[in-house]
Formats: sequence, C-alpha cells, structure tokens
Amino acid sequence: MDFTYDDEQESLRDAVRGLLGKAYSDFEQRRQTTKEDPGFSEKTWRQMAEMGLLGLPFSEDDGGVGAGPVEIGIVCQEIGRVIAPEPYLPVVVLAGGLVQACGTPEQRAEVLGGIASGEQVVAFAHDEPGSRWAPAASGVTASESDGSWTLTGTKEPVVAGERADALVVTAALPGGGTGAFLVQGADAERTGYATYDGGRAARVVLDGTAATPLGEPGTDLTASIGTVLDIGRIMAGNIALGAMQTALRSTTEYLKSRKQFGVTLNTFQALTFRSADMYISLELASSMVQWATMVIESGDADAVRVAAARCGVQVSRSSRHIGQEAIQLHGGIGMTAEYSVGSYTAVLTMLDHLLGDGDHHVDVLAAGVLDHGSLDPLAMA
Amino acid sequence: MDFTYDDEQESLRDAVRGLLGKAYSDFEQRRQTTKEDPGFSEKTWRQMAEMGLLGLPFSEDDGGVGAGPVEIGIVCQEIGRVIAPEPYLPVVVLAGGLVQACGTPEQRAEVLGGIASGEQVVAFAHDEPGSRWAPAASGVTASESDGSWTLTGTKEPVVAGERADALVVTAALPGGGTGAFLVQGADAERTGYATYDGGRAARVVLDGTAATPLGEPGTDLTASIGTVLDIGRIMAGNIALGAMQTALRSTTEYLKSRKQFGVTLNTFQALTFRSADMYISLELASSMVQWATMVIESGDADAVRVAAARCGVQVSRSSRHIGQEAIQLHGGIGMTAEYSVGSYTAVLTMLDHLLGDGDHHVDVLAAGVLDHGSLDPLAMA
Amino acid sequence: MQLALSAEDEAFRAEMREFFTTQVPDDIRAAVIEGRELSKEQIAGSMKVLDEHDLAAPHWPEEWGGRGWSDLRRHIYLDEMQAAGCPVPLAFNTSMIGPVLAQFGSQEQKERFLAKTRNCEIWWSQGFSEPDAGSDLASLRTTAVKDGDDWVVNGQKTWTTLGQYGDWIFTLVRTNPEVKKQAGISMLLIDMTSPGLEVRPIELIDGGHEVNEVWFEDVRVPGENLVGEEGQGWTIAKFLLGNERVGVAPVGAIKRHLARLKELNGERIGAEPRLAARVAELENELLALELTALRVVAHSSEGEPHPASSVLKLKGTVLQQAVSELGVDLAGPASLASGAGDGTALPDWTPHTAPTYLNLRKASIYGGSNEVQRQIIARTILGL
Amino acid sequence: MQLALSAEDEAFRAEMREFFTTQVPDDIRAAVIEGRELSKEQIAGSMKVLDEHDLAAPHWPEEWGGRGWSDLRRHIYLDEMQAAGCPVPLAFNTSMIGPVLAQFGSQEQKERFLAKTRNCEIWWSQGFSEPDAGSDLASLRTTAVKDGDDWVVNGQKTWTTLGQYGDWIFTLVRTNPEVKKQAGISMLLIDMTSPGLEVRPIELIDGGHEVNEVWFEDVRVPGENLVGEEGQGWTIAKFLLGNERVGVAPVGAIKRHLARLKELNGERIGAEPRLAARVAELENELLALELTALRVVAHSSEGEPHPASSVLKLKGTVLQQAVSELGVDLAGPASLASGAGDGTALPDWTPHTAPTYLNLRKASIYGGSNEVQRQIIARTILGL
Repeated sequence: MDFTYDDEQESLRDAVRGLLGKAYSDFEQRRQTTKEDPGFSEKTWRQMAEMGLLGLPFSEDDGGVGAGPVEIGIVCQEIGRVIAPEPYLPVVVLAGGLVQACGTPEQRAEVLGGIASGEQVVAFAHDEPGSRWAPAASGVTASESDGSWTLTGTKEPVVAGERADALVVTAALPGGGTGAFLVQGADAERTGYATYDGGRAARVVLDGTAATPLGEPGTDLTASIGTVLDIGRIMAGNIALGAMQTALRSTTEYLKSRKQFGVTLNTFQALTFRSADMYISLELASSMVQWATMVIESGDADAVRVAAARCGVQVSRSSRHIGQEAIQLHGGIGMTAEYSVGSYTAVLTMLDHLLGDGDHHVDVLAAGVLDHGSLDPLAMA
Repeated sequence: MDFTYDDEQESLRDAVRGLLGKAYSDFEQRRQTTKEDPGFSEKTWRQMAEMGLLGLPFSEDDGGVGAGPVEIGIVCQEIGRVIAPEPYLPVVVLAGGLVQACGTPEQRAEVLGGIASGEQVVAFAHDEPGSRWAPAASGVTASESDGSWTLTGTKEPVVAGERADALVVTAALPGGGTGAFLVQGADAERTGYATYDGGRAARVVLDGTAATPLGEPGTDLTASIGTVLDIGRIMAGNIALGAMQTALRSTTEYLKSRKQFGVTLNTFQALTFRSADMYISLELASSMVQWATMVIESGDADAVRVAAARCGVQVSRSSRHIGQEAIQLHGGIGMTAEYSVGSYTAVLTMLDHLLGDGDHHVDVLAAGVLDHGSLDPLAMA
Repeated sequence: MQLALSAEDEAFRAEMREFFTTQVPDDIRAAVIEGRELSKEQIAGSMKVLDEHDLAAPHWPEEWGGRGWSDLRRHIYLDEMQAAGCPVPLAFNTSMIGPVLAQFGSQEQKERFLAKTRNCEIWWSQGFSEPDAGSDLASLRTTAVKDGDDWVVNGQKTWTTLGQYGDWIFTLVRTNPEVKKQAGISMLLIDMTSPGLEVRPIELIDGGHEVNEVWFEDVRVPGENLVGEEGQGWTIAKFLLGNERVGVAPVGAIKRHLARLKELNGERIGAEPRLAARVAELENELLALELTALRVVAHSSEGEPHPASSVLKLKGTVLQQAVSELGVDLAGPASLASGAGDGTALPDWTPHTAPTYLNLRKASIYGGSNEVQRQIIARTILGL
Repeated sequence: MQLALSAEDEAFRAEMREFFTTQVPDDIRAAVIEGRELSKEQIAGSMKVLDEHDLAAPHWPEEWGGRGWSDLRRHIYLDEMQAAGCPVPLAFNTSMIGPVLAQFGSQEQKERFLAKTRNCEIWWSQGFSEPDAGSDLASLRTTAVKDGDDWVVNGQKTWTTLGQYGDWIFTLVRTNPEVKKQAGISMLLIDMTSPGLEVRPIELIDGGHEVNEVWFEDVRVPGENLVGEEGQGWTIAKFLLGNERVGVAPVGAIKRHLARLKELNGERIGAEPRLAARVAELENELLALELTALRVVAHSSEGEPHPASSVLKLKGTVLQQAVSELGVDLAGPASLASGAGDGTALPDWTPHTAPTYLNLRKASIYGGSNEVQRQIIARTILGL
C-alpha cells in the first residue's frame, strides 16, 4: 500500500496544473468565462484535448491514452483546485466512461475519438424529474420498430446538455431494464440554462427522437451505468478535494492578511482552531479519495460501489464543513461573487448533490454494516 | 404564557437552596456522603421531609402538600445544582407518583404518608434486563392464587433498591398487561451496589414473593406507568438543568482563575467561545424543561408524553455537550473524583440513560412528525 | 409560570391571524411562502397596508404610532405575520432608524420622518459597514467635515442591503479624527439622491443582487440632518444594534420554511426513518428557540436588549441555515437546475433550494456575525 | 499509488496475526477484548512474551533490539496486535524513554536500562506534568540542586499514569532557575524506591485509579542518572513527545471496540436504520482515520513526526470517545449498573460502558490536549 505518485504521475499533475493554472490564474478569468455560454472556455477545452487529457481513460485503440484512475483523479483534482468550469466529469468520465464500458468497437472509436480530440462534446443525459441518483431510468422510454429505436420523455438536469454535440441518454427498455442510447444533439429539444455553480445544464425533451442503442440493442445496462456513476462519484470526490484544498488555503491566507481591531485575524484563536478543524476534514477526505481512486483499479464492481459510498460520505461531510466555514471565516467578502471562496462553496455544494449526497451514501453503508466485523483497508479490493 | 416564578415559588426555591446548599456546601461533603451506604444522607433526607419536600406532589389527604409540577421542578433543579444524592426522583416522583396515580385511598395514605414523613424509602422497581425504557414489564410476572398475589423474576437496576423499606414493582399480569405491586423490602432478595454517579442500585430477585396489587387487582396500569415515566423524564430534565448550570459556572470560574502560559485561561478565545456555545445549550434546555414542566399541569397524558420526548431530546443533546465540554475545558483536573465537575458529567450521563436517551425520544417525535405543519408553543396542551 | 394564553391574548392572536391572512395581498404572501424574491413595491405595499391598520411599528412610542403592547403580544404579532407569509416590515425603517429618531431625533426630524418611515414612503438604507470596518465598526473612515451649516461627506460604505431601493440612508461618519476612535463618530441622515452619492451593486454567490456599495464624493448634507449630538454616533449605533438583535431570529419564517418542506416531501419523510428523525430534531430545536425567544423577550427592558438575545441571533441563523440545507438535500439532483425557470420539468420548489442555501450563509455573518455574538455571550453573560 | 500489500508484506501480516493470536496468553487477550482492567503482571507478562520474540520494540535502533521495519510493517504489526487483543507495549518504556535513551543516553545508561526497558523488567513512569504546568510544561517547578555528584530533587509531579506500578521514573526537573524557562530544564532518571519519593493515588471520575501524584522531598539522585547534558531536558522532551504522537491513535483498539459492540447488538442494528447509520458513519470515519495513519506514517522521518500526526491524535480521540458513547447508548438503562459485579442479571458487557465512557474523556486531554493539537496544526501546518 502506497499513497505516493510516481514520476510520471507527478509530471502529469504539473502539466495539468500548468495548463489550468494559466487558464484560470486569477479568479476573475473563471468568473468571466462562466458568465457567457457555454459556461466554459472552448480554448481551454481544446488545450486539454491537445494535452491528451480528454482521452486519458480511453484505450489507445479508441483514440485514448489508456491511463488509469489515479491519472484521471490527478486531472480532476487540478480541475478542482481552480474550479475550472470545463465539463470533464460529465463528458469524459460519465458519457465517455459509459461508451467505453458498453459501446461497440465502432461506437467506441467514433464517440471516444471525438471526445478525445475535443471535436465532440458528449453529454450524459441520465437524471430525470423525480429520480434520486439511481442507475435505472424510467421517465424516458425506448421503443424499437423495425430495428430503429426512438426515445420519448424528459431528461433534466443534463449538464452541458445544450452545448453537447451528442448525448448519451439512458432509457427504460421495452423488455425491462435500462439501456443507453446515442442521440444527436440537434435531434433533441434542448433548453439550456445557467446553474448556480457557474455551469450550464439543460432540459432535454425527447419525443420519438431517433436514437442508436449503445452496444447490443436491448441489453440491460443498469449494472454498467451503476459502475460508471460510482466511478463518477469518486472522480467528483477528486474534484472536491482540489476545491477544498484551495478553499482552505484562501481562508488561511485571508486570516493572515485581513485586519480587524488593529490586528490580523489569525490573532484570534477561535478562528485558527476552526481552520485546524478544516484541515482535519481535508486530510480525512484526502485519504478516502485517494484510496477509493485506487479501488477503481481493482475492476471489482462491488468493491467500487462500496468505495464510492465510503468516499462519498467523507467528502460530503468534509466539503460541507470546509465550504461553510470558508465563507464564515472570510465574513462578508466570502458572500460576494467577485471574490473566489463563495464559488468554491457553490461548486462543492453542486458536487455533493450531483451523484449522491452523504446521507444517500450512508444508506449504502448502513445496509452492509453487519456484513463484516471491522474494516480492513489492507484487505479491501 | 409566562416563565417567571411567583413569590411562593421563589420562597420554595430559596428554602430548598438553603437546605441543600448547606448540606453540600462544598463538593467534598457530597463525595464523602456517596462513599458510604446508602449513598445519601439520612439526615438530609429527614430535613427534606421536615421541609415538606418529600410529600410535595401528594394530595393533602394523603399526607402531602398538593403542590404542582412547577414546585417539584424547583426542588429537582436545586437537587441538580449540588447533585444531591438523595433519591428524590425514584422515591417521590416515580414510586410515589405511581402510588398516587393508581393506589387505593388506603394505599395512598399509608405509602405516600410514609414517603412524605421520611419514614419509608420506597423504590421503583421497573427496569429489567433487556428492557429499554418501555412502560410494560415482562421479566417479572405476577400470579394470583386465592386472592393472594406473588411475583417471580428479576428487576435490575433498581435505584435505592437495597436501602428501600418497600418497593413498587411492575409485573406482567396473568391476564395480560402490566400491573404494579407493593412488596416489602425484606421479602425480596436484594443485592446492592454502587453506581458510577455516586448513587446506589440493586438487583432485586423475586421468587414467589408476596405482593399487594396497587389499586384494583389485575388492572392493566401500562398507561399510568407510562405517564409516571414521562413525568419522571421531565423531572430528570429539571435535575439535569440544575447540574448543567453548575457545570457551566464551574467551568467559567475555572477559566477565569486558572493560569497557563502566564495568563488566565479566559484569555484564550477558543475556550471562551466554546463556553458561549455551552451557554446556548443551557438556555435552550432551560426553555424546554420549564415548558415541559408546565405541560404536566395540563393533565393531558398524550401532551405530557410528547412534551417529555421534546424535553428529553434537548436535555440529552445539551447535557452531553455541556458535560463533555466542562471536563475538556478543565483539563486534567476535570477527570479527578476529588474535583466536582467530573461528577456533574457522571450525573448528567446517568440521567440521560435512566428513563430514555435523546435518540429514544427522537423516535417518539419522528413517529409524529407528519401529524402537524409547524409547532405552535402557544397552542400546545 | 403559566403555559396557556389568557383569553384576551387568545383573542388578540385570532385577530392578528385574521388580519394577516385576509388583508395582506395574496400574491405577496404566496411569493414569501414560496421563497421568491420580493419587489420593492411588494415590500413597501405590504408596509403600507400594515400602517393603515397601525400595525407597521407597534413597538414604537405610542406618540409615533406604537401600540404599547406587551412583549408577548409583540411576539404573537410577529409570529402570526410570518406564519401568514406577510413580509416583515423593513428592519431599516421600523427596527433601526425609527426607534433611533424617536429616542435621539429632534422634534423636526421626528415630524419630518417618522410617519413616512412607518409606512415606507421613505425607504431607508443603512450606512455602517465599510470595507475595512466590518465587525470592527469603530475603525470606520468615512468622513464628514463641517462647511458652513453643511457637512461634506467622503468615503465608502458597503454591505448596504437593498440599497438600490433606498431613498435615504442613515450613516455613521467620522466628524472628529482627533479623538479616540468611538468618540469621533456621528450619525447623519443623507438623501440618496444627493449629488456625489453613488450606489454600486455587489453580486452575491447565489447570483442575486441584494447588497451594495455606497460611495460618497463631496456629498453635502444639511446640518439639520445630524442625529443627536456631534460625537454621539457610537452611542446611537449601540442603541440601534441592540434593538436590531431583539426579535432578530426569524423563527416564524424558519418554521414556515420547514413546514413547507415537510408538506412537499411527506411521502419520503414517512418512508425514511432517518429523514423523519432529521426533521423531528430540527423542529424540536426550533421549538426550543421559540420558547427561548418567549423567555428572552419578556425580560428585555427598553433599549437594553437582554444579552441572551445573542443566543437567539446565533441559534436562529444556525437553524435557518440547517433548514435551507435540508431543502437542498431534499431536492437532490434537481437542486442543480437553479436557472431552469418556468418551463422546468422538475418540481418547481427544487431549483431555488441551492441559491437559497448559499444566500443564507450570510445570516451568520451580517448583523453581528456569530463570532461577535459568541463574544457578547462570553463577555457580557459569562464574564469571561 | 498502490492499494494492495506486496506478497512479502502479506506474508509478514499472516506471521504477525499467527503470533499474536497464539503466543500471547488467552486470558490477557480476553481481558483486553472485554475492556477489563489489566494487572501489572498481565501487561508486563505480555511484553516479556513479545520481547522473547523480538517484538517488543521493533522501531528501536537495531542495535538495541529494533527490527528496521518499514513504516508500513510497523503499522501492520500494531494493527494485528490490537486486533488480537494483545496489550500494546507500555508506551512509557518503548515509545518514550527507550528511544530517548537510545538517542541521548550514555553508553552505560543504554547497557543498564534498554534491555530491561524492552522486556518490562523495569516499569517506567513519566514525571513531566505538574499541578501548575499542564499544557504549559515549560513552567515546571520541580527542582534538582547539585550536591557533590548527586542531584537533590524537590517538588511534585502529577498525572503519572500507572505510577503505582513504577520501578523508575524519568523526570523533567529545573536544574537552573537563572536562565530562560526552557533552558534550565534537565532530565533525570529516578529510582522510585528512593527515600523521599512518595506516590499518591488520584481517584478518577470513573472510580478507577490509574493516575498518581509523585512527591519528591530531598530525593538524592546519582549524577550518572542525568540524561544527555544539563539543560538539554527541553530538547529531549520535545523529541519524546514527538515520538509519543506517532501512532498515537489506537485505531486498532477502537475498531475492535466497535466491532464488539456490533456483534453484541447485531439484532437491534439490523432492525433500526438510524442505529445502523450511526454505526456505519463511525466505521467510515475510522477507515478515513486509518488510511490517514497509513499516509502519515509513511511520511514521518526519524524523530521528527509529520505534523499531521496531530490529526491522528485529535481525530483518534474523538472517535474513541464516540465509540464509547455508542456503548453507553446501546447499554441503555443497564449502563447504570456499573458496580453490579459478577452476579448481575444484565448482559455482562453493559455495566462497564459508562465508566469506560467517562474514563475516555481523558483521551482528548492527556498526551497533548486536543487544544494543543489544534494549535500545532494551525501554527505548524497552516502557518497561522
């Protein structure tokens, strides 16, 4: 068991940090970028593609790099550090991840190649009104007629759904179970809007819309969707980890520089002690995120499911604690959109509710709490 | 709605404070008293009888004073302030309360008169191995033969069970339901022991032991037992309130006098802020205890049940917070038996588990949470 | 000790309930209940209705429109008002500058301002905080220099809530830089249409615009607009901030918010024991807070708030935030869709939950941060 | 990054598990697992067994019985030891004075003491804290005055854990009152049978006797018992306290405690979702703590603990206390019967829960209180 990066991983981190650190070297750049559609920088997205980041998890045959979860986690952490608004999680990890897991070789080559090169933004249209982070779909249904498939129903919210060139849409299959389909963006009725974290989402209405089944038509993909969501949860944890690091650093820097009553705020023990508690939350989250990221490598879906829940609980608790305290310790300025820290809290709140919040993950753990005596991290997965 | 004491209530408080404050004017007196059996001062108990405190809730016909719950609450708060070890709650509130509620006129006159005069210590033998604060009994069963009743089974822990002259024992009735019985102390096999709060409890083994049914023989008294337990919970809250007041005061006094690093501890903002949080916990508990005490007066068993749960949740949360922080802010000395504050935490812990802890009470509230829109304290009971 | 309301207070309560649920326009109440943003017209309109029935400022001196109610009645009034979704009268008018003018103002000031303050014909803004004087108010830098009969004001105020609607602003300014920090401060009333005064919006993290910077560049203020004596500003500010904290916990609004979440999510709450317990605990904490408010209010004396009112402010904001956090959690993935607008396919209460949660982080910062409240408790009550 | 253990480490782990579960006497392990108090003989006996297999102090220099293991192996060793219910070697011996003597002691001291320290033939006590020098250790007052070759010691130490069993005590004493607080402190090894030395018990709130006062009245200590240089005591103490914090979170013991509570209450946990969630959250926090320990341990360098070890100490004590609180709650009304003894009709694990809970309040006070740990984190890591 080893928690250190090797040289290549260190280089990757430095390169990503260089790219994103430059793109969002001050917070105003992020703010301006998120003010206008599509809510992220097409230029930065292209540069990420050029650096190979958008194809990082995909196999080389499919136009990717074939890197492992630790590498994807590094990219996600760096995204989190500057809360880069580029839709890496929904496009590469979720949509790309499901195509990688379930697509035919042709679909993989086409869709993943398109994502990796930056030519295609592919959104993951899974959430439905009334759904709560389950892998199954029910509000959108798939029909087949003479070998042609159509989808009907509404997906909302779909992150980056309006900008997307194509959508990976989950839908209830006529024979039961949930399938996934490729839909051309232009074929769906899309209404885009801004989200409170600076991103964009859309309502996607399908009404007999032409769709191509991902993989073997009619196959129930619920399990694969579940695993992709689990990997997404762990990667969301990586993004949150990077964001928490910056939120804490902003806070400690503020305490050192801001004066009240004639002295800097770090003179007030109550505030420094609370910063110490934030650091503890950060360290615990860091351990769980890194561990869960390594569990993905095991390829054991059950282990990944549990690891995603374990990581999810800790990240939820830590990110609420750190996000709330970061604003509080800043005081009024922390509430303003112009200053960075409030946006970090917004992103942490969004990540916490995107794929499952802490209480949701506790339910998973509580259901299995009697299956073991004590946990042994040296023998898990 | 009015939260102030009238003049008579103020006088009662001053009188009780005078008596108990003298009896336990310094903590060492309490410590010495609790070191030896029966764990309380027979002299103080007699003085309490002479002052009328032991018959306070009972009607004048039964040798009591006929005072209301607010007055009993005042006595309990003063007991809590010095954590007087006298068994007021189990003897007067619980055992006496059940006799008052269910006894025949003769039983009331005899038993309550005995309690009020201080001649009889009567214990409440209700808890059984495996029971968790429920009003029903199952481990001790009652049998009747030719109009004579006997009890068989084990009650444990029974507070003041060894010292008691008589016991009020709950038992499963042959025809179903739970009854209550008077048993002479000498007729039961009793094994007494010290409890961690400085008190005494006993295991009471009954084996065909002669018993007199309380009230009409064979009547199911579960509801009355439940109400007496609920009143006991609210009075336990009053004791806890007094104990929390002293625990907080000890803590703030310690912070003002104890020096570390050349200055008194109240120079450290992290500690004073935590004291402020303790004060908030105390105030919230105070409001709930006083309110719930007034609800008893309504005589509405359902309202009392809910008020006991509401008060119980808040007192549990507050007393854990204050008890734990009081020790922590004292540091090492707070861990010693010689210094007072640790014993206050022990008593708070005992009270929290005697008749139902916070989570237990939350279950009661959660079950009814959809029965109303919002709570209206001006229209409750 | 007495649990029940007297028959008279019960009748009073029924009267208040009847008034708020029938006399305040339904569209305004619906907006409040659903957590939508209110327009200036809605807030001022509601105050006008209240004032027409002498209900805008019942705690003021009776001479200026007050009612001489007991504290309990004032509590009932506020409770019923919030339960009905009637907007609470603008604090800047009725809780802050109104009582200040009644206490410290000249007869001319009282006659000129008090009635219009009560019915919101004048919308007041507050000019206290500055970029470098937040919790440490006494270090403020905005100056007022005497020029003939006028004062000339220069400097910058910030965190001016709803300053974009303001007609007048009451400001703390430094009139004497020579003396000890607090001693050199005075209070001026400034017409916000004065030349040289500029209001600049501050965008908040929920995307909303409710606070502002107010800049003063050689703004001339007639000498008659000084409140009280020159150098008395600090005393007046303490009086004002003390009033601000009384009844500052919006218990009624929090209760309404929680009740609404329960109603919208009854099925889940009924099916999930942990969720039911979370709601039950919040509800119980709210009850404890409300009972504490009833205790504290009864012990406040004129102008000198019970120090335990800091408990209400602190715990009130904590619960307000906790209920808003419950809202986001109940909305779940739908909470992302904050900008979805009217056509959304999601339940229409869900998109607003996250912005509300983020916006309410302010509650523990503004109006005396929770750290300031802890300090007050530690010093004033505990003597630490 | 690598999740799995190497084959060699796996084998090592199996070996440790085999050893601890078969070589350490069952009665000792049962006492640990059931949370009963251990006798001096049980603790020392277990150390003797460990030492016979070179497992008492694997982190010491190899020359003095250490094993030169990787940090991971040391973690596995501690983890398996605690999981098996083997008492952890006496910290005063193996974590405190042993490493100090190996680093700062004279050759004679090393030869005289180290082997007997390892196998517990000498039971060491710690003489650091004083009534007026708790967290503020540098203000200690116990004096040692040179008299010929000897030192004469006067003063009082307190919080000496298990001092009633002590053969020797390592003490911080003031040898030079003229210089700056820290500079005048030295470390002396004192035979506890020396005339003038008296151990007085301190009763704790759980009724137990585990700490003591140690009084010194003209106690003569041979000059050869000075560790390091005169005036070097503060440096040595910092070295020692740094070691104390490494691996200070008894993760294995907390896990064992929680697993036992689960086993004893499986039926209720299975039936009550809120209880299951509480257990699941605790278990998850423990996992996070253990993973953090694995990360931190791997980054500690000789004698200079990773500052994040304060995280382990603080969070470890919080979880230890939380698990003990769960124990009392699970015992419910039976927790009252702390003195019930063998004949009790209650489940035999229940009477001990409340005293354990009360006793463990010490965990966040002793060995550097959690306030001290927060200070270390704020200063050393966050630069505040």
